[in-house]
Amino acid sequence: MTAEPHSTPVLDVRDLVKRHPAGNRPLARRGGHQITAVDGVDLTLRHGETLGLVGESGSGKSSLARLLTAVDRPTSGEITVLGRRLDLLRGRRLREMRRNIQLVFQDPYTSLDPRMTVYDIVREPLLIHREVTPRADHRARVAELLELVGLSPDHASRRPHEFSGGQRQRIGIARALALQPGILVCDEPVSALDVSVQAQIVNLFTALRSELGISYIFIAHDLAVVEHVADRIAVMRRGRIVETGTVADIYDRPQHPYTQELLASSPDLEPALRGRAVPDPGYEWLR
Amino acid sequence: GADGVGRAAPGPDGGSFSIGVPAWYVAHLTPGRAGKSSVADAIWTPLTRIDDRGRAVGAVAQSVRSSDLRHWTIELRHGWTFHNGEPVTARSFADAWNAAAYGPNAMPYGYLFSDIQGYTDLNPLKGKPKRTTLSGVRAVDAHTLKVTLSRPLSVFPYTLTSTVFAPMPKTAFKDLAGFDRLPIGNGPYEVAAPGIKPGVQQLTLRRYDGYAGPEGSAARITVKSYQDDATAFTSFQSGAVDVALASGSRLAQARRTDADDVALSTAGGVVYLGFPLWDKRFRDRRVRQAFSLAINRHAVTRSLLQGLASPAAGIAPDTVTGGGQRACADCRYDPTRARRLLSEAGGWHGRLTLWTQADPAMQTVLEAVLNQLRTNLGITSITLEAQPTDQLYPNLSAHKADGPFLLYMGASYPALYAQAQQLFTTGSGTNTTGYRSGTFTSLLDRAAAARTTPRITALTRRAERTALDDLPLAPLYHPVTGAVHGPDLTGVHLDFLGDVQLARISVR
Amino acid sequence: MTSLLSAPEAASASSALEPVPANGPLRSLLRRPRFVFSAFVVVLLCAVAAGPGFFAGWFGHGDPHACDLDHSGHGPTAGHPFGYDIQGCDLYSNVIHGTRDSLGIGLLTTAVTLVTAVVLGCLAGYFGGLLDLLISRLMDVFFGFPVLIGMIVVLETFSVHSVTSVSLVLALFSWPVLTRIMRSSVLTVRDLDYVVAARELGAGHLRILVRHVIPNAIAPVAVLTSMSIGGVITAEASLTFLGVGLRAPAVSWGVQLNTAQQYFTDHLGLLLFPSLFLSLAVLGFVLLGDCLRDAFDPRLR
Amino acid sequence: MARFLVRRLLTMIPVVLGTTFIIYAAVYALPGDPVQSLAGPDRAVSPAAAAALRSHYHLDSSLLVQYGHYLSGLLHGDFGIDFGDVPVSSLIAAGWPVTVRLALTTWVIQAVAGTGLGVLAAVRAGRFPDLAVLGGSTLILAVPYFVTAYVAQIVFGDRLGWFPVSGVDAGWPRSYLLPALCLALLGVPEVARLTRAAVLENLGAEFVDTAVAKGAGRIRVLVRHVLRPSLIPIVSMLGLTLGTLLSGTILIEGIFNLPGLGYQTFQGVQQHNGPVVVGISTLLVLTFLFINLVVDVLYVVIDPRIRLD
Amino acid sequence: MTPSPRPSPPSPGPLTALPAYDADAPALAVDDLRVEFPAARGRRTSTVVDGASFQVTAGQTLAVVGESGSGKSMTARTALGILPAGAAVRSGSVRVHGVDLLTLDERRLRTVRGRHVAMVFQDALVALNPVIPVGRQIAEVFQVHGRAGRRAAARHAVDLLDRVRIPDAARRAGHYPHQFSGGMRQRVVIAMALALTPQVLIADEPTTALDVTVQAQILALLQELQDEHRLALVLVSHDLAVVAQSADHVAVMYAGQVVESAPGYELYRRPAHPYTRALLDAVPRRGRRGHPLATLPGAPPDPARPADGCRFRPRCPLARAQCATPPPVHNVGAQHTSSCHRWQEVTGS
Ligand SMILES: Nc1ncnc2c1ncn2[C@@H]1O[C@H](COP(=O)(O)OP(=O)(O)OP(=O)(O)O)[C@@H](O)[C@H]1O
Ligand SMILES: Nc1ncnc2c1ncn2[C@@H]1O[C@H](COP(=O)(O)OP(=O)(O)OP(=O)(O)O)[C@@H](O)[C@H]1O
Ligand SMILES: [Mg+2]
Ligand SMILES: [Mg+2]
Repeated sequence: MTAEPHSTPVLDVRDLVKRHPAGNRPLARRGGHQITAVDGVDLTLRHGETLGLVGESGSGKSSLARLLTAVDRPTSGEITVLGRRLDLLRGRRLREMRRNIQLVFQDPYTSLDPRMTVYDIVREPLLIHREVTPRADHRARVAELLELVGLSPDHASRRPHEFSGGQRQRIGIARALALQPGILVCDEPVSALDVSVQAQIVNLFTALRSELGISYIFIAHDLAVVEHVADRIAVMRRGRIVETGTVADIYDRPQHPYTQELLASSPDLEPALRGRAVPDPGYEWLR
Repeated sequence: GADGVGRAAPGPDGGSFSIGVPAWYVAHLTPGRAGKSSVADAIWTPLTRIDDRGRAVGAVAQSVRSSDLRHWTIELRHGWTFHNGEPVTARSFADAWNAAAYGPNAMPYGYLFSDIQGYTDLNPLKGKPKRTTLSGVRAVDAHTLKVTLSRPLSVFPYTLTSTVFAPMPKTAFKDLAGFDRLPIGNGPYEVAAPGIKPGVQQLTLRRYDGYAGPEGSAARITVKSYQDDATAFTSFQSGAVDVALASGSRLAQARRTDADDVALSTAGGVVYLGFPLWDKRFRDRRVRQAFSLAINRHAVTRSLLQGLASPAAGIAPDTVTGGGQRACADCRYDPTRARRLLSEAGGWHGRLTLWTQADPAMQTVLEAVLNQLRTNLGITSITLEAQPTDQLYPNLSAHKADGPFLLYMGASYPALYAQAQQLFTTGSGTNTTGYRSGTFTSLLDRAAAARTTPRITALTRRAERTALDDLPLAPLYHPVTGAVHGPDLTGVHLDFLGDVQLARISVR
Repeated sequence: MTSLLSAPEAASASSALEPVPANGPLRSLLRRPRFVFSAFVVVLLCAVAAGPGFFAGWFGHGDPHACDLDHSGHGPTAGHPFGYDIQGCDLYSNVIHGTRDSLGIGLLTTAVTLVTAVVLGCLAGYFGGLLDLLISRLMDVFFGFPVLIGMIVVLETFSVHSVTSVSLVLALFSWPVLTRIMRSSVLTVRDLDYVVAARELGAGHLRILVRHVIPNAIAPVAVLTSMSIGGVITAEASLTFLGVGLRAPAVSWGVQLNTAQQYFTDHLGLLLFPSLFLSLAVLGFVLLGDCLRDAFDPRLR
Repeated sequence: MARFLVRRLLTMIPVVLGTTFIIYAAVYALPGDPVQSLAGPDRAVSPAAAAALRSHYHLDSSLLVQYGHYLSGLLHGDFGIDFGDVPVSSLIAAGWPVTVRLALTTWVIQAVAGTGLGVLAAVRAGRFPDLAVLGGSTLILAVPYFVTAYVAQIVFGDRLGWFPVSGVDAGWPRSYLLPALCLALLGVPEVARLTRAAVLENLGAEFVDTAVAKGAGRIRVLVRHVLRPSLIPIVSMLGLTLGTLLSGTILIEGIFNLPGLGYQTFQGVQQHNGPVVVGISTLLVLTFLFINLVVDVLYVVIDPRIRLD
Repeated sequence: MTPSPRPSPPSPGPLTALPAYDADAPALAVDDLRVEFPAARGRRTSTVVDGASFQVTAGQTLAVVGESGSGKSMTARTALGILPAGAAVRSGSVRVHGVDLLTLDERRLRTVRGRHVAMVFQDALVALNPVIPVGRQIAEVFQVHGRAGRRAAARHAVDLLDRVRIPDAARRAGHYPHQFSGGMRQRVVIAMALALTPQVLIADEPTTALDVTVQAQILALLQELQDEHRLALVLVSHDLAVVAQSADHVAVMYAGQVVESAPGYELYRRPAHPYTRALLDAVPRRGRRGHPLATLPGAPPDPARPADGCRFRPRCPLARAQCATPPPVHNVGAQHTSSCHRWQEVTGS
């Protein structure tokens, strides 16, 4: 049911640059100081692949994610999605294209319309792309999506501010999943989740990948999670991708000093668990 | 609430006081532009004036005589000077009149000279005028002025009472616009510098000590202009001015509270309901009669106007020479007869629109009229149309108004003749109804050519009766105007047009 | 793990979603005394406007046009609870009959203004660029334009002084204010993350505007609108004062207030009673606006 | 931003030209006869005199010719004359300071009272202060402001004598306070309710909690963290009111007898005097353009997330 | 870490002047806290914090972990008296050195907030005022407590930004929140909370958006403050590794209740509540690629319809009839408590 994984590139990025005006006085002249958030990034994402994107805070991961999903326009560079130049698309073409590439926003608070109920938020993509789900099934589909991300369908009539941080993040994930996009760009999708819900979401992503062949770009700080979900990893620093490789490559043979530092500073649970009085029964006991 | 600024101050020299006036009183001060106002009266003294019995008597003029009522010889008194000391001569009059009548000078009151021979040369309908002086005006010597009219006019001495016919000194003609703001007059008061200035709302008048006529009482008068009559009245109440004009409910209120300090006078004019004679629905006299009979004039004057008007049965009140006649038989209240007459004439069909000028007081009265017409004549579909005068008058003269109109007509001098002439003569710009009558015209022409005042009056009265018999308009009432003043002022009187005579007011 | 593959099938399997209560806001509104009060006032006024004859006859003859100058300005008597106006007509029935035109003008003007403001404000604020330039400069022209002349010219051109024409003229000169306010709040909303998120989902401009931008940007305009109904009714009085408003024998609160202005020192009732009704209308609409605002404020629910 | 400013300033030229033309045309199209208005109500002007008056004030030429004449005068710094032959420039010079003083006084009152009451109403939403502001607004809205003005004049000017009844003799601020208060009444409810709504919107925001968590005082939280981010609609409104105050003081100027531009405009309209009306309006349009420019720039200052171009 | 000029430690404020003040009492003690969203139109009362208790002494770190939506943030906010609109405290106390903050009046509370007890909110973007440059927002802390003039406050703000590793701090201080990345905002919020070196810091997921290198630096910074100023830290976190590294004591929350509380090492070694165990099992571990992660079936209870008895019962593999009664707090070990009827089975003892 899935095409030969990891063969055809679904997303291809060449020499992507994004600069933000960085005047701190609103009246300052244009063309003054600028912050280069993304600085000549080349990237390829293949079908059914998960690309983990890690890097320093402020290194441009979110900026890159927003460029890849055409939320922001690049200052220069090319983005090719499913063979089409995303950065050149406009209007209706672009809107249709968006069905294939979705973004889970880093900030779960501001990316949800405060005046809409969760039901409306999650249903909105279905209304925009009517071909995805017949109207009559919207209700059931929304319920299903909420359940998938571990939210109770009872929550459907509530508004975003009535949720905890992690719950909001899951609403955002449910919304992005509604369209069953071919490419999902997730900007720290699980950082606000406790480990058990995080596990549920990570498993969901993995299952979707194998069932639907979704390709992911997965931004995260938790190296263990990245290791778990990603096929390949790209390490970003100061707007550039400093190292790319398979999980094994990066984790076992990091080349770039920053990657090495990253791995070294990753907090490890092992020492704490090592002296566990109860031998680890595995997870079977919970089943 | 006084802040002292406007407080009357007695003094050995006569003291000073202040008066609040409508803004247009001090918009212009040149004779040809100012029109009739108490301020103009204080600054200018024309050839004749109206005495207390309503007759035209000499002011600057010693005598105004004519043998044929067309060629007039005017002898000037000696000793009159302008405020700058320049003697007032026949030339001063001739020059002033020429300037006022000369079209390109664009003096709004220039049309008052239209009876003088040569006026049309100065105001050709097309092109530039070829002459700059009126051929009918000639200064024979320093104190003799000869005037030729285009037709006999027995009331000519009356017309001369208007300040529009005042003289102007030589300096005036160098800069007419500047002179308008700081004029040098020949009246009992001179204008203190800087005169009128944009943004300055007051004007100071100083008694002119070289005045040859009866001297003004107060030494100084501060004239404050008000954009809104209500404000002038409130300012008076708070003590910011000593005298203010008042009308309507405010006047009624003042009369109730401190009647001693209120001066009243019935204005020398009439509020009438004119009929559009060009509209065929009003051709039938019975319709006009029905309208006139359906209006309860007493109710309007007593209840609505709180007694500040007297019901009219003629076109001029008795304060005007020849006025006060019950000339109009249908000017009474008889709703039964009104209804009968209307149905005899075929009843009323369609909409009725009543017109008037955009003025709250007039609109209120017209609304009462509307209610009475509806009740007494059973006309249900009536609307009211109020327009600014600059729209209303052109609409009337273009015969665009399609219903009766409520208007005020004031005599330009206190004679019945003036009213009759303005309202009923064919071709008169103020003959709003388009009335034409041979009988009336011949009677009025005879009055114009009559020699003695009683004769003029008698003929004019007959003319008035003739016209009101035809009922092109139904006189409704003669309004009462008034002035309120502080207790320390005496001599506040209103003239026939409802203006106070500033020179006569003295401070106790 | 539920399969995502066969969405419809999975849907039927999945637990039913608790129905999102329809009319949710309405039901919660009905429990508030403020809403009930204001809705009652507004409905009552509309009823009066629709059938003034029924209400006018409660105390006396109820004919606003039956007038007797002898009663001019008289105070309340039996059968005439508000007394008489300056023309000697029953003030109560006049005020009642004035409801129709006043409310008509208030509602029509406000509706036209609101729609224009929302549409143009959105266009200018959301799309920006040339569209913003054109709309904003057009507003500048209207701002600088002496309203007085504008109203006279336009009303004279219409030359009918009906509720519709007066409303349209009032709307013509009041849309720029609301439009500018709308534009300003659209400007603050249009780049917020949730709008960006909707765009990222592939929503069209219309959907973004209607579902996200307008609901989140309309509060200031809605507040002004709920007040402007009263403002418009009094503005009609000024128009009448200038001679371009409604004309007798039309009865409206504006016409009555305009007359009252000359006589209120002697006859306070002339001012009091129309103002009372006007206050009631203003209060009703403002409160209603408040309640609606609260009802749609996510945090207060 | 510089580009934005330059572009804005450039677009002002056509706007000003267009506006002056439209206004000129509107004055031209005003029904009624200017000459009649010169003559006074119960008089009629003879056709010859009327023609003379018309040609003196260029009323006889076509609209385009008149406007062209006006523009060419304008290029030489000549704003034309009114029907009293007074230069329009001196009319404006005399009236502008009065109007500006009145407008600014009113505006400050409106801004301070409006936002103050609005914040109060929002903070105490649903409780007494809120209801009091609501009730006050309702009453104010229900009485036409010219009526209020007359009442204020009688009560505070005459009976209590706190302020002069009319005129500008007592200078600023004494002469201007009463009219400004009356005029401000009109805008205070709007500003207050607008502020209330805007503040309510931000009152529950998380960053307000942050400020509270810092230990910031009530006032500081309200002003810097609640009001500041709510300012956009308020500033828009205040910008607009300043502009409309400058052009909309006709009735109040009349009632309080202030020699400002309102009266001049009114006269100009009544007399169909193109140069007067257009001269004053042009000034107002320019002021409006300027105010709106400032407000637009303020948007960016207030909320740095807003992009203008 | 470069020492930077910092304002002197806070002089004893009015808190110490209160009679209830006890320097030896725990820096923060939350006792039987209950927070509700009272029944509103068409909605039932939902109790989101239901009898939570924990305490932390000066110089120590208490980690609060738990299910998303279990009431951690609510508890944290309540401690500072900053509840969202509609929420109400039903019972309980929050004592700082013996002084119950919930009974203090608003004025007193103001002097406590920011100075004695500071808070890092969970979401950094909405916690920052969007229209004020971040530098000024930090400087404000000094100003409201009268600790520095405008200039000095601005300088301190830059220092603080520098300490939380914001590159080019001097220039960045003038930027607005939306110009920062998620992690940078989070650090700004941390800087703000640390400004006056409070005695108690409640940090709600302070490092979720930080990469591990920066996270390590921030944790080191906190550690340093604890050592120097005996800062008591309440650390709400999902990252069990971070918790393991830095917490002296851990409280596990589930459905508004603290279900287990234990010293850090003890919790990991001898979890005494099935939920804790489930959490530990769900942690993605290095080298376990390819296995699906262990998850907890079912959903947490709706705070509006709490099950009676043990809250975890519907999802608990060990649930028995006895679990229908509310479990008492069992002492599992030294300072180790668990609210499970069957804790012995869980610990395997
Ligand atoms: N709108 C903006 N204006 C100015 N600068 C910006 C803007 N958005 C991002 N930046 C800057 O761009 C850089 C990259 O930001 P980005 O959000 O992409 O980082 P990130 O890798 O996602 O970091 P984090 O892990 O902390 O979220 C940062 O220095 C940030 O300050
Ligand atoms: N305004 C509200 N109305 C009703 N329920 C609310 C409201 N705000 C929060 N809740 C509920 O309160 C509970 C506790 O929320 P809280 O934010 O404390 O969770 P949390 O433990 O911090 O979760 P997370 O780890 O996801 O941030 C959640 O179930 C949430 O749905
Ligand atoms: Mg990011
Ligand atoms: Mg939380």
